[in-house]
Amino acid sequence: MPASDADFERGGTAGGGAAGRLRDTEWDNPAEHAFDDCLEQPGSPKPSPILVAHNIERRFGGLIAVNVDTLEIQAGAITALIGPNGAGKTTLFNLLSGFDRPDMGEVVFEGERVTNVAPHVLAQRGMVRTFQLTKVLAKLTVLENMKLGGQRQSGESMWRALVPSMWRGQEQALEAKALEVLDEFNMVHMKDEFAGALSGGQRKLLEMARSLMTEPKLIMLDEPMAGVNPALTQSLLGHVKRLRAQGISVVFVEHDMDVVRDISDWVVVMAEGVVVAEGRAASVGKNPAVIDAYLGTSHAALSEEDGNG
Amino acid sequence: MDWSLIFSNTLRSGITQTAIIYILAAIGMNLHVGYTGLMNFGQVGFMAVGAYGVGISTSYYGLPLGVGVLIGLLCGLVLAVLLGMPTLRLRADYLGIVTIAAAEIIRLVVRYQKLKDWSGGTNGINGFANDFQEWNPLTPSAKYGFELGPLNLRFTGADLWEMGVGWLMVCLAVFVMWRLVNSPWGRVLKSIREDENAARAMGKSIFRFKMQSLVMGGLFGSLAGMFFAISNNSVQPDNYSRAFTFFALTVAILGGLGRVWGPVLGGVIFWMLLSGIENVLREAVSDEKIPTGIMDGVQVGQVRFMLVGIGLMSLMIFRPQGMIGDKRGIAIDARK
Amino acid sequence: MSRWPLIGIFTAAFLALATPAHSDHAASAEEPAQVVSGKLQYTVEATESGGKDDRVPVEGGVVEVLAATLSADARSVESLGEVIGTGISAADGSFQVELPAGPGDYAVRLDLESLPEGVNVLDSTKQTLPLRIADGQSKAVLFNLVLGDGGTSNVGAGDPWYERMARLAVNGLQFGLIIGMCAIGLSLIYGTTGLVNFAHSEMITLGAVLAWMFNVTYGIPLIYAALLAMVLGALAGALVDRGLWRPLRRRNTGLVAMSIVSIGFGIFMQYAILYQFGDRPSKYADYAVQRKSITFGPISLSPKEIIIMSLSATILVLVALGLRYTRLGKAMRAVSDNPDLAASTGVDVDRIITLVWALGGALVSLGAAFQGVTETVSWTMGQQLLLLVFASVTLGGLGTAFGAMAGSIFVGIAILVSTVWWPSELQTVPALFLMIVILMVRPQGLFGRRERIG
Amino acid sequence: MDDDLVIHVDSVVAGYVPGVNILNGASIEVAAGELVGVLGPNGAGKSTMLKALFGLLKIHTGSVWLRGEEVTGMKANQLVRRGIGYVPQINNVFPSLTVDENLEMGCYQNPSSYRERRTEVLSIFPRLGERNSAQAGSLSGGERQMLAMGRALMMQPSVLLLDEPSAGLSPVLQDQVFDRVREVNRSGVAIIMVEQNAARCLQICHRGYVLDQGRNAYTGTGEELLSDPKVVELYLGTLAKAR
Repeated sequence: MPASDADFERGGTAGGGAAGRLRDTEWDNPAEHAFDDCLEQPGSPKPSPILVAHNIERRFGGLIAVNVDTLEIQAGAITALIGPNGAGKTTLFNLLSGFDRPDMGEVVFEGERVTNVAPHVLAQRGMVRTFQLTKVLAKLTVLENMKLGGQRQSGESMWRALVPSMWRGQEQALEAKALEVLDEFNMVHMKDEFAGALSGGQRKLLEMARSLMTEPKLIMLDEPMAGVNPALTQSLLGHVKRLRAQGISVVFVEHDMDVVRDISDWVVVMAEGVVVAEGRAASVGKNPAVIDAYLGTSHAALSEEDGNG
Repeated sequence: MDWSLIFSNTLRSGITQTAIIYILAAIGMNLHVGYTGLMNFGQVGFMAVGAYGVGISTSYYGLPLGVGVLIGLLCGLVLAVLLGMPTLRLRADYLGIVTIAAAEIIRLVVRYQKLKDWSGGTNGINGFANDFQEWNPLTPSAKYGFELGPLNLRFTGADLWEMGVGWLMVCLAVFVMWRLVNSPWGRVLKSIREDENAARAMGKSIFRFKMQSLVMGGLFGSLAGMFFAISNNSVQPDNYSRAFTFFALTVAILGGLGRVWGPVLGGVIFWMLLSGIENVLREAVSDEKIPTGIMDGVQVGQVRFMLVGIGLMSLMIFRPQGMIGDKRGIAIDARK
Repeated sequence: MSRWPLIGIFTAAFLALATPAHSDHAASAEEPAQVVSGKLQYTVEATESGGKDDRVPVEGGVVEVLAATLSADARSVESLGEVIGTGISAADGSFQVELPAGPGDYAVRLDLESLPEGVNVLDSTKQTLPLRIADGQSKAVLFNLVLGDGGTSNVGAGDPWYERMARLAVNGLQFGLIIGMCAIGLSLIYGTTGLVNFAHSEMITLGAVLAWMFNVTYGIPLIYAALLAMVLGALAGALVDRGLWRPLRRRNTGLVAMSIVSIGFGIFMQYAILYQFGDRPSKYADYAVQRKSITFGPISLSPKEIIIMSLSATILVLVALGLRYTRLGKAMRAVSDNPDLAASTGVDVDRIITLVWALGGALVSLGAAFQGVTETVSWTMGQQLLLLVFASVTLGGLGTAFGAMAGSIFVGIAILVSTVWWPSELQTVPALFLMIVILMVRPQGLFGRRERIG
Repeated sequence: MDDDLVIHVDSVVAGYVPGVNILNGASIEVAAGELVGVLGPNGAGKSTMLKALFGLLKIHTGSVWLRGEEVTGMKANQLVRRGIGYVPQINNVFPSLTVDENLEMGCYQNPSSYRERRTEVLSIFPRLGERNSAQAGSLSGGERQMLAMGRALMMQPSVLLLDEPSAGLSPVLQDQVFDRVREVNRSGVAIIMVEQNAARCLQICHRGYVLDQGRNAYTGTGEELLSDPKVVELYLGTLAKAR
């Protein structure tokens, strides 16, 4: 990907900032060539989409919050969703993950129609999401938060809950797995702390780690870097790349164009509820529609200079 | 002032049938309010259907008491499902209003005079639980117990039998609760209490867990209602009014919401406090230590309830975690 | 800061104890026997305007207590059973009948033959009165006797259904207007603070009891007594906000925790009122008797009913206009919309909320005084009305004052008109059921606006 | 205290939840007639700074001074009386009030000036005049932003606090908003503006503060900040670098 390499270079020359340091941790990118034949335009078809939205619309009163003709999300890749505040990114997230219902249109996940399927069913099928404002369960410990992510737990049946021998084995396996994942996130030492006592960044990490406990196929992150300090941002970015290396598809909403450029294989730009552009990070930044809707004219001039220099 | 009488009465109140009824009802509310975050303010409705379930099935349909008890539990289950199906998606405060209204509807219907032959109307149903007294292995009229210095802890055989069965049920309920809340099932309930959407995103069916919690807590409520009915050998519709729920809620909060032993401790302390205050005041009034211009014998009971109100307020404001709660783990966050 | 709630509680407790006590408590300290008591006296209407009605005791009047079936609200007798006890009035007109059978529904019948010549029951349908006895309760009954011919009440069962319905609709309108007066406070408080105030029932009772105290204990004419109650109700509302709710808001107490606090406060207030007022339902000294009535077609209204309806309608319209057009009303609506933003535009949000409490307290007190005129004043009247008030507020959309008014009138009329087909004993059931359904399918109420999510 | 300062926020520590502070000792100084930008990454405490300054959030330690008078812990309505206007980022109109009623709320403390101020505000935002009787809840995003600004201007503030006034607006409207902000500032109103659009904001601001984790990270004139590679790299995004 020559375009993003160029970005890396630039980040590096600017004084070893965010993008430069990330190269220390290398993860394979199985999606490196997935988009080679994709047209850089709204609604462009992908070689193997995991999630497809057709013609979905959501209104609040008279306001059309989301109106997306076609959107395909490539499996095994990192897709970024960007756009100005109020563009409908979070609403689209809610529609795709079942937390809100579209007024019309359909959502297809892994080839099956999942419109109006309850969010917990989608989660069970492997589509898990995080929230812009972290939703850690403050009065549960970190470990309990993690164990909540376990699927098909027989101890979660009310009757079997009464007989511990019926679920103890599964619970121990779940705990071992939770500790394993916590270890990857360097959080084992705080496993018995109440989640409410964690800092904002640690909550983001916990939420991401907890999502992994559901063994997702597609993970949707709503502003994962918001409110996270720069040091932790590095670690979060590394984790996202590792997910991709493990074959998990990632969709995320983000404001920071640096982050978007660094980790995304594909970028979807929304404005006023509509997808206005799709493409690789480097070319999206030069797309007049994006400049008009999101980056603003002053940024356009900057990008020009950037390209020349 | 007869302090020996005061102490004896106070101590007895903490362990007699009334305390047991409130403890059972509060255990159910603890599961709803404390563990799941469901604001069920209509627990008395579950008690009423339990009590009427056993009362009507035994008196009107002539079924044996044991079958009646099963029917009482079944009524609690049906009410929970009927109430839960449409309402579990409501916000906490809306759910509170709806459950109060549902309990009120139940009370109005069972006391409806045209259904007198069936539910006894305003007179209720009496004398349907004679079997229960007959199963008593003790001599009902004999006195059992002991006197320890000034303390008189003697109970009639009838009372002792009822208390024994009652406390057995409390132990059973606590055991079930202990198993439930320390299981993965309980973990999901707590996560729903903290944040429904987080639990939903983790693949949990919020509706299923809330419904199960409503049913289980409702069953404890029905059990409380049946114990009330059977130990009194009578069901009176006007006993099942709103105030009962609120006192049971006070019991649950006093002990500590989200704690297995909370309702038991809360119930014992609540009734000892209530009875202690009443006995002291009564003695003071009859000794004319308090002039009748300020308070007479009838008003003692009223002052006692005024104190319950103040107690509930102060608990919620100053110690929402109750007696044995951990401030970090309290269910109703003062700052949520 | 945390001592403020306690100060509030103690102030309220002090107020409860400091007002002059009502004397008629049952004297015995032991479990009181179940007794029906009362006083037979007839009224000679004051000849001079401004003078009070004269009351003359009746000696030797015979009163019978019968087993009976009553309507749900215990306002009417549906059927009579056998005679359980009889009492004869003493020289001061007082009588007592013991009830060996305990709690239950009864009817009390006055033997007209036993009355002195020329003395009649004011309303001939009120010769037999309904009586509901709860456990351990003693009750008083009151017959309205007059010198001269009595009249009959209009609720005749034999009239055509449309006439009955028209009458019921008018009665329902009156009831609805009264509920509306009680509902605005609840709705505005919910709108501005988000608090579901379960103690609102006790604000209703307090208003009616205060009016009763001024009217009966101090002998102030009812109109002025009701106005005084309104002023005190407003003060009480403001005091409760300052002493209890404002400090809790400062502590960032959660809304659910606050509703539980309101339950506790309600229990306290209810028993404080019982402590002061006693458990006997009482009538006001004025307007218990009113013979003249004005007839429009099938509908005939007594002057007091006309006054109540026109006064409450006027006040509701004034409140609505005030909310719509005055600076204060706009500020109240602004605080309902968004308290932080209102503060940002220079509104003293705490002051507005206190004013809302005061307004709510004033309206609820007047509404309660009116309710006391049509029914009786008792320590449980707020509890009986609360769920209907909730139903009305929910119907109109929680937090919108206009919705609360519309919802109340709808509920009032629906409840009374439904008795044409529906047993009056269960007349509140449809309203409660409707409330449940509305909260489920349209939590914003029929007139509320749906909030945008996310 | 320096007498030239209109606003001086001194080492403020504040947060929403007990034990979790968003502001960790940040300071801001604003001179009369100055236009100051507050920048920084998400969660740096920019908006929290405005809320703490405006009395909407309890300050744990630190102080706020207005023209040499300490106003720490003073409530918002008292600050409005002293001439501070505030436009929040979201929920910045009263949805169930009409446009005119919203404007009226703007001069709540000085109702007699309503007519005169309304004429002036409508000359800046003519669109509001066309929709004067519509409920604010039915306005579009841009219209709401204009109404919010208009309402703040109704009270003739001497200091205006703007929380991301350009958020969610189309570029054309953003340009309009920035023009208006500059216009208002030139009329003598000191402005503190929190912005995501850092480059655009620094173009019109006299000075800028970059906050990070509730502390001051960098302070300087617009040019200084835009030419500091460290600032650009860490906080403003590379797009702003070339400036």
